[in-house]
Amino acid sequence: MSGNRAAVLGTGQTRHVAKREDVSMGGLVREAAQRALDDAGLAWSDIDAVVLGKAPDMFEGVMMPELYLAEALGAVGKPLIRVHTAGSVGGSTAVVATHLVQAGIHDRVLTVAFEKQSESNAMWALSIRIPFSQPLVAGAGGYFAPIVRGYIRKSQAPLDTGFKVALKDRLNALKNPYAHVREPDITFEKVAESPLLWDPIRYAETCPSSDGAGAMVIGSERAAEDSDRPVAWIHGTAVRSEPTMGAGRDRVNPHAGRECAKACYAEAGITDPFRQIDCAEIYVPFSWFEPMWLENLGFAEEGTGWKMVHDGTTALDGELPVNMSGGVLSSNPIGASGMIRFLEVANQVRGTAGEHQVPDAKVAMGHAYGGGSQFFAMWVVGSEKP
Amino acid sequence: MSAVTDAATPTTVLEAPHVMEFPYTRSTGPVVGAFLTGLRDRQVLGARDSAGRVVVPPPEYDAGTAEAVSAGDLVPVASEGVVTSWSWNPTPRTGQPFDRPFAWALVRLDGADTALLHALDAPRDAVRTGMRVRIRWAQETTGGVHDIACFEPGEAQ
Amino acid sequence: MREVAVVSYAQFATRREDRRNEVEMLLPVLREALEPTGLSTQEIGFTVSGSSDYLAGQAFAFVSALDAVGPWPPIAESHVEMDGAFALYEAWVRLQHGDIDTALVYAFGRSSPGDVARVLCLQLDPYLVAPLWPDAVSLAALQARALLDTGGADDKDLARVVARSRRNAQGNPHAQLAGDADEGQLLDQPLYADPLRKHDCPPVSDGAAVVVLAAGDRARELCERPAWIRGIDHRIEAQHVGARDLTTSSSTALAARKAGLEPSSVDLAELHAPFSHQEIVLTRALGLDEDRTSINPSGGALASNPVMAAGLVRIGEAAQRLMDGEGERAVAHATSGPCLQQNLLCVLEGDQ
Amino acid sequence: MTETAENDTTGPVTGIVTPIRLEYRYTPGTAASMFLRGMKQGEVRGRRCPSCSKVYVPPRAGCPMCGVEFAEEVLVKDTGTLVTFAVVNVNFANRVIDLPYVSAEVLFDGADTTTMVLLTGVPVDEVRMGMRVKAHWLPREQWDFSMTNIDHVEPIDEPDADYESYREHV
Repeated sequence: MSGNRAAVLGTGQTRHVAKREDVSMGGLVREAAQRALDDAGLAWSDIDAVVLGKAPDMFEGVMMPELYLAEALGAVGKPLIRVHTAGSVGGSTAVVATHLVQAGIHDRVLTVAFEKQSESNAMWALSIRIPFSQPLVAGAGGYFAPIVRGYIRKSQAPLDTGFKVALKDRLNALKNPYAHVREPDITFEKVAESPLLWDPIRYAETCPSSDGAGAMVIGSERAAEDSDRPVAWIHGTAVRSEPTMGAGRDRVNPHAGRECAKACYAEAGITDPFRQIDCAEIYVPFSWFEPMWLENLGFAEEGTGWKMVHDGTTALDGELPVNMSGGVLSSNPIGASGMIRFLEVANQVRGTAGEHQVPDAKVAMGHAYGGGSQFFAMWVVGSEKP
Repeated sequence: MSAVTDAATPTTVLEAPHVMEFPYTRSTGPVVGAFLTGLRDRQVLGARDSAGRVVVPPPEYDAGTAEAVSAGDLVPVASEGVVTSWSWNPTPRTGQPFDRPFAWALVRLDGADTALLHALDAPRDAVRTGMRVRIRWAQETTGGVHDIACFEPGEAQ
Repeated sequence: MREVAVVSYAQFATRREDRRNEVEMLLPVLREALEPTGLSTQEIGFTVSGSSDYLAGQAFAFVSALDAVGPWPPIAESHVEMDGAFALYEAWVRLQHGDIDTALVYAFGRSSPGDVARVLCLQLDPYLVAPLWPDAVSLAALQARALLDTGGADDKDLARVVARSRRNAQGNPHAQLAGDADEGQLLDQPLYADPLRKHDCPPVSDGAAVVVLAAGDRARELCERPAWIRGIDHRIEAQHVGARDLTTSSSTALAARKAGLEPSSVDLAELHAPFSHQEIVLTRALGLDEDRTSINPSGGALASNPVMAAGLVRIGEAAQRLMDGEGERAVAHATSGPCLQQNLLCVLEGDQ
Repeated sequence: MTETAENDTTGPVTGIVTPIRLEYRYTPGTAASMFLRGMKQGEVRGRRCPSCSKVYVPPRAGCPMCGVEFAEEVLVKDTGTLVTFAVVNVNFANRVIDLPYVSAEVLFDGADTTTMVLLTGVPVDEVRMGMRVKAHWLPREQWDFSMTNIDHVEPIDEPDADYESYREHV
């Protein structure tokens, strides 16, 4: 732990859907924020500062939207910070909010992340053609599919590994009232027979494009002790970055991810993550990233993460449940996706996760990544004071 | 595409036009939607805030208390009012209400306590802070801020 | 609070830069800022930057800019889609934890590729205001008129601000606009965005700035005369310009109070006022006395305005003067949003 | 450039369309310009890092691993090794190529970074990591300041590269 103690006092999220046509952007962030306040038993006047996270401004066509959102975020007259670290932003945003409390500056910080992708089209925004550049990359899948192929080659993983991850996450999503993709009749065969978009990635192995928001109230030790609600103590946080295009950079098992996990565990006093961590929400936008990140995060030896998928270790009733909420594969409001990972594990250790609660979860990890697998944000939360 | 030579280095640096264009589809939510529905009906709505001010356009959330404003509580204000500030725009830009030099104005509509921003169609030497202006409605209103074509000098008709 | 100081500062000479891209602007500035500290990227405890995708016209502009840092082995790093001054705030917060002693802050922005006054329209309420495309110059001019209408300032006051900026900028090698214009000559210029003249508006600038922060004894090791941050705070107002009192800046006054500013003790102030009248609004909101305090000794944002870096430049310029022994106490200010919507105050003190 | 309501004309307004068009003058910077001028002449130019000696293609302003500016310019070959790839079966509004196509990451001989290019001349199900490929250039009169002067790469009659020789680029 670094600095003063901090804890999650409350969380909130929207029901993630393809298009939230009933609300403005202000209404969307507000819905998650209000739920977090209600969950924490707090009022708007209890909040000292606000930290907002969001992926590229082009998704909504609003430059630095936190300016326009000041009233919706209840931030008028308060400090308001806007974080943008690509796909990892939801996690990084929670870390910045945590820092404000750990630094002893504020007692209660509201942190919110959102994306309203239906205002534009994520595929368009991610594929804006820059002059002189190669127009070949077809969205995020086009970038990540060759990396997945690299993982399969390196690990010799069975080709159905990704299907199993997708099936698990889709089934988990059915227990999560906020999840976007709900397919009650999903089967292994349906995943395996879904269209091949970016070979080796099939349609059912990809994340949706969602409108949604997530929010948390992060409080000081004093605020946590004043609260009559269950809290999640923040045991460790870390962020790490590395360059996109570095020669010889390992994109399958990025150094920055390993370093980030190491730093986060060190702060949380974790020496054996597989034994000490009860469950995890990991940023998996394409199914194959579950085994890749299991290795990157030190839950499995390099080249063996796929085995934990096949033997059911990461299932909801497994030894290390992963993405109990259905994960990014089931809901992906890009800028919020990292924060949803973070708040879902906070709920797990608070015992408030609902139907997808892991019994007796005491220590849990939230993870986010972004860019070309180069930006990482993580935290470990626990039911006990660190 | 073009190439410009810079004397400072032997490198010829390239340059090309780059356009970012997208028709964003925005859902308005109840309060903005009610305001725009009002405009379509040639009616301006405001919201009474926690300080007792009638704010136009109505905010979705109160700046003072952060509480949600209810679309049902919006109140009509007049279509005419007074200029509280203005500026002259000598170089109209793409998308602005006029493609010739024009005035921007902040107008406090009668019944409101705050000012609404829009273009003012009046000769430069006629524009004054404190002048009375009215809304010139678009010939066809569709439920957008362009339903107000601009302000123009005078009282409502 | 833990003592944190600016120990090094460098900036790219602002101008319309049509050769280098963002990484190419940043590289030499990063080196220049790190060199006197002897620190490498890997030795820095935390790195954080500020920039805007919309200025560059491409999503993830900050991603390639990170290449300039050489973040290998991987570093602890973050980014705010805000002026670099807010990145510095984040770094200052991180240094309060006590487990790291140094931070690297950078910001960059190229305003010249697009029409920056029009690009900034996208900051406005996307439903009710942005569709009218009210450009940043027009909005600032509305604010200027509101100020002039109160009778508390006239166009001679605006000209005085500009003349001083140009004069001061003569001593700033990074400034874009400098000169010896007198107030009368300035007032002879035609009105542009009435009530503003062209010289009341900022130049279109491209630039980058880098600040190195260090805490406690580490600061004294790295710098002979660190510029200590005695207080830092920022506050935001609601956005709609028609619902705000544009003749004052309540968020600036509040941030100054929270940052512990004592106006009568300030030797120099670097105020992020892209438009001349905004300097007057800010000076008054802060309670600064021009006879006591040197305002914008660098020339300020009227002399060069690299959007997204201009606020960090204010902190850097103020700190550099303290490091050079040109004063004991300074205040630096950064702003964001239309008509001074969001404001950050940083109170600095030279090493005693 | 006005917004238009998405609604019928009688019910409450629930949505608007706000078109946004921004125009920029884009410069790729000095390093990329050097590369693109090479392309215009049918050359693949890279830059070598003075610190780690790696050759970047296309070159960037500086070495992202070392944080130093590049100095030496080097020519690399237009033959190379297919390091990894995706078979793309989905198209985008701004990109229309016949499907499926192979998006290949190629390590050109003499380079230390991979470049994404289109691969043709081989059935999709026969594409494999390690294949040796060569650039197929557009006709000389079509050359522009663009990477797309290399229209695609095609397999050449050489044995596949040993996996260990390109493993670190996968």
